[in-house]
Amino acid sequence: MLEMQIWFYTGCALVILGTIGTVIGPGVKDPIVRILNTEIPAVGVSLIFLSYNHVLALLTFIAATVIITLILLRAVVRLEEMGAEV
Amino acid sequence: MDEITYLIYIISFVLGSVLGLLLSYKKYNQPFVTKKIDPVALIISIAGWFLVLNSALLFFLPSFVSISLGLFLVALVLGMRPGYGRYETVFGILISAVVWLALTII
Amino acid sequence: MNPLDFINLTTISAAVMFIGAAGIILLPKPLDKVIMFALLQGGFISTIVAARYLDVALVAAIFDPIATVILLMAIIKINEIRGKKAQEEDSSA
Amino acid sequence: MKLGRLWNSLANPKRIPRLFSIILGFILLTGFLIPMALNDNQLYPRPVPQEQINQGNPLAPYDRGGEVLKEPGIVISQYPENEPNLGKITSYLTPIAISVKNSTIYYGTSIYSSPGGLIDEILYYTRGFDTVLESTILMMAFVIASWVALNFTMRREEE
Amino acid sequence: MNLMANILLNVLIAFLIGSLLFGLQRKVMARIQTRPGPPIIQHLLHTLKFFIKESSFPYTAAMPFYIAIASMLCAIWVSAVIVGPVIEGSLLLFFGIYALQKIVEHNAGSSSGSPYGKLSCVRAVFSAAAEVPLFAVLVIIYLQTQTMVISDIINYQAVNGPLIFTIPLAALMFFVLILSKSPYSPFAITKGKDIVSGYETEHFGVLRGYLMISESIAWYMLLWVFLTVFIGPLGILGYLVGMVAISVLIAFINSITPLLNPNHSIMVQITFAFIGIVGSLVLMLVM
Amino acid sequence: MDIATLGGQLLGQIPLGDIVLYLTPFNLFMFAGALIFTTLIAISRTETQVEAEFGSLNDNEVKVGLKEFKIRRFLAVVCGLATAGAMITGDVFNFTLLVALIGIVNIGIVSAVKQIDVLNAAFQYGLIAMIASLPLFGGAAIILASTGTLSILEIAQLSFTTPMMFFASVLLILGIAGETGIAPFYATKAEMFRTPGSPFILIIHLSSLLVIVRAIEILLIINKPF
Amino acid sequence: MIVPEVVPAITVSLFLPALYVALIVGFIALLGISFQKKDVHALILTDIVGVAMLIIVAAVGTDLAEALILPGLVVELAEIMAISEILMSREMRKTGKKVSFMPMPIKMDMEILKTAPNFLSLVLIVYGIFLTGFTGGAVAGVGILFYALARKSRGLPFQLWEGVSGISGVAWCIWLAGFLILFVAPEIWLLGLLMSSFGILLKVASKMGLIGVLGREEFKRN
Repeated sequence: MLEMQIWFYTGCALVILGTIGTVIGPGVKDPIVRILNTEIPAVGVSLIFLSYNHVLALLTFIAATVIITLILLRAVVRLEEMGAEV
Repeated sequence: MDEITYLIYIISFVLGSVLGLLLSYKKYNQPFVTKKIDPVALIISIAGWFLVLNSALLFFLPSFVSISLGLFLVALVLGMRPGYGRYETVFGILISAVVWLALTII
Repeated sequence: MNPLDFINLTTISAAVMFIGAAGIILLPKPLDKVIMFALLQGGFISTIVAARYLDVALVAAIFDPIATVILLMAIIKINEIRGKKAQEEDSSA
Repeated sequence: MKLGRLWNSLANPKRIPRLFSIILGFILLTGFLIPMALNDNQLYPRPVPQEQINQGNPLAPYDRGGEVLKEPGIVISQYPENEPNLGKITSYLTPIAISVKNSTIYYGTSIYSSPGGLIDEILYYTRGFDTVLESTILMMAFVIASWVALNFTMRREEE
Repeated sequence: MNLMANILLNVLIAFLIGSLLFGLQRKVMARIQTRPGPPIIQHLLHTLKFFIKESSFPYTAAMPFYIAIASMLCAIWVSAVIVGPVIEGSLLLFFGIYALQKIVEHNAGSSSGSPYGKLSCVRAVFSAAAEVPLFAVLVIIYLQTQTMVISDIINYQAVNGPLIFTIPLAALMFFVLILSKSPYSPFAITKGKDIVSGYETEHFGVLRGYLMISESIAWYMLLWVFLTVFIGPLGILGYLVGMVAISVLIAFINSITPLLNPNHSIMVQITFAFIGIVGSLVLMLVM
Repeated sequence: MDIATLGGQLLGQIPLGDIVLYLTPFNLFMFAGALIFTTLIAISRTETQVEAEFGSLNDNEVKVGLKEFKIRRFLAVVCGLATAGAMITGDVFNFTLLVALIGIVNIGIVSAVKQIDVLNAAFQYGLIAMIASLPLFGGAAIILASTGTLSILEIAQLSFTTPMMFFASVLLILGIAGETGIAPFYATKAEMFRTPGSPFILIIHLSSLLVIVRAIEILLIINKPF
Repeated sequence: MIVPEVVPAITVSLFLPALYVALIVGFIALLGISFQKKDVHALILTDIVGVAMLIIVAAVGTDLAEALILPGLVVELAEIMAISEILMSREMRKTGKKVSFMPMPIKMDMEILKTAPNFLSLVLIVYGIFLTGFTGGAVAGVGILFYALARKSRGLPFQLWEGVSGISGVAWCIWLAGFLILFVAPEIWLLGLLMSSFGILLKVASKMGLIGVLGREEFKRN
């Protein structure tokens, strides 16, 4: 039981930390940095899933995170390439 | 059955208005005469309003017949072309209202 | 209770994850962040191992390098674009 | 007139998401003032986390009982009367899954994600309509994205 | 009485009274602005006139759609009459009808391809933002009477007195809604004269006739709902007097107010809705 | 029973496992309305917008191209079907999913156009739709947590409303408002209506209005004020 | 008893902390969005809003909750995908710039891109097929995606893409047929089950793979 609680609260802490980091962390004016920071909440959520034993959801979530990251990076790179100010 | 009666009232009102409009264009050719009372219209109006408001007095007619007839006559005056039929209507309402009040209060 | 009992896979991986997270947030350069991200992922995978779901750990371990590669490629590409832009501005100025 | 200015500026599309998100944020905060608790009388409850893996169950954490093609597993669903085969999908394992099950105890997740298993039961059988919708959502999003990509962002030079 | 006959009767009454009320309204407005004004019958004649005019369709229109949408508006308001006076069904259904009507109204504008219709369409979407919250008044009625079925609401009022005294702010909200649907009202941004005739600009002949018929029925139905759910059980004479009174009141308001700019119109209505909803809820909690 | 006082007598049910669709006159009317409009859209062509050009006496015609027409019609029909489904579904989560589908398809219908302003509005609307998925699914999940069921028919038989359910329904209504772009958020939507293609745009508006009416029914069922 | 009658006490006790975390996260992210001037940053932050949603759903802690997480994930993914595409389309029209189709070749000789793709992708795809369903689809999809991303075989023609889209449409129909079988003919539920699983697998995987095609065009076009 203790292990599960450790995972759960670690997950909670990571999610909150990561969110704060993403919103007001240093250097988040750069979209790449911001996307990298969103990985922390993703890992935190994975831990919460794990502590509830939502393992299948966890598997799907890991795969989906990779894809979301790819999509966002693609958008950022393309926009940068265009020189768009967004 | 209530609604059928009301439909008849409305239709007779509408028909009266249409007829009144047509007649008034035939009869009057000056636009918008303000201070002039047409005696024929006055009589029609008074008769119409009397029939509408005091249908109870005319015991020989079913009330819906007298009211629809009255509404037809009322509309004939009320529906005249702009500027006509206003004073007539007012007189009609006044007279028949006085009669109605007199009858109900006394 | 022996304090050393607290040193097991669970607590260590939690600590590793925290270090990784702090690193990602605080380090300024994207490439450093990617390295810290690998640390975070490592901690995460060992947590899954501590939960004894080996198949999940396996998949997470496969996805880890993929995510890293995607991030790296994006960073390299964007650096290239920015470098080129800076050059253009220099030459035009 | 200041109020009129304000009203005009609220109609700017760019401000709307910001406005919406700030209102939503504060409404979320009111959640702290409201007494909330999980009603423990839920559908499809699951055992204590980690319990099954601690027992060395090779189907952990998704073992819901039952025997393949013989005996349905245990599922507490909303309308059992609408579901004549309730629990059978939960207990179903493919031959490969059975062989995996016999060789190791650490692959429960994979086994229960292959055809049969609890999630398949909920996603395809008891709440099948939801899955129709969610795969439709996915399909629509991809139709939109690929259409935009094909016609605007990828092949611009042909225009 | 047989149901079909009843429906037909009610629809006819709704159409005729609606048109006459519109005519009356124009007359009153004209008198306030010291013009002679058209005869009361004018709006009805105007409607009938379109059925004997030639129908032509713009070549830019979205074809079956453009015709169907105008007839649809008629069908929708006829079904409103069925839900309302005929079977006294659920108010929620009436809400749904109002929503559908809103859509038809705005798409009648955009399907013609005319820039004026398009503008009117954009404004109609915009104004829906204000009118839908106003319609939330039905929820307040539900909270007060514990039912959405019109006949039950009438019974409730027969026992407990008219709702207009218990939830006056809701009545005010509904009144603003009626006001926004009346011609020449300060909120009638979809039909403002700056965009010719709004969504009706490109509808000629029979289609325009349909639109005008449904407008008349709509006016009658809105007043009917107002009188039914706020004043309580009334005889037909009561309805007539009430409708005339409200029409005249609205004519007064319309003749002395300017047309608001779209954003402001919306925000004024939303402000009313906000005050109405919050105020009625507070009143309900207090009382 | 609450459902009868809201939408009229219960006419029937369509059971699909745990998801039970139910029909009252209200649901049936809205369902039929959505379907009629969908058919209408499927058979219509689009209008041509004629605008005067600046600086010359010519007219400027804005048309919907064939490819654009096809994809937009497809999406519009899907949106119509989703709206029709949302009218009769009897499950909170199913309803939220249908609303989410409507949201994404609405974005799609306008994303296929070429005007920058319209694309901007579509993007902002998309942002709202994504933000709104938090209150939408979150609200449904909190309802599940507090009542232990998602079926509206079951919830209707509960005799109480906890503050938690009320909070959940506030979230739910915000989510629906965001996803379908109703009420104060029409400003983003109104911009999207400037593009040609009236039949397809109809469905955007139709879905949002019908869904909000249905949402009111569902929320009144969930929250029992008395 | 394998499955308890009610939710275990520990899950109940974790509900409130999880919900509060979700509320805090949602609040911070939403506040972040409301102060964001730039659209692309707002897009990135909505990702975190989705995270808060997932936590709320997960906190219920039943099998049903797990089944409900999957739609949430899918919706999130799908919307980000569509909206980012719209954003790019809008910016392209705004700047009016034709992004050169073949700009600067990337000089990237990462070892992992030469040796790993075949193996990693194969593992992922095989494993995804074994899993089936949404999870399998996502896993296999990432496999395809990574393969497409890393392989040098560029110029996957237009027709092929449409073909892949076609597969996913067919797969969707297979899944629908499976769904119907489960309700219309409960006797052959096993067939329905298998059809559903593999239909969804094919559908999700092929869709995910499409992103790879989009992505490869960005990252590897020398």
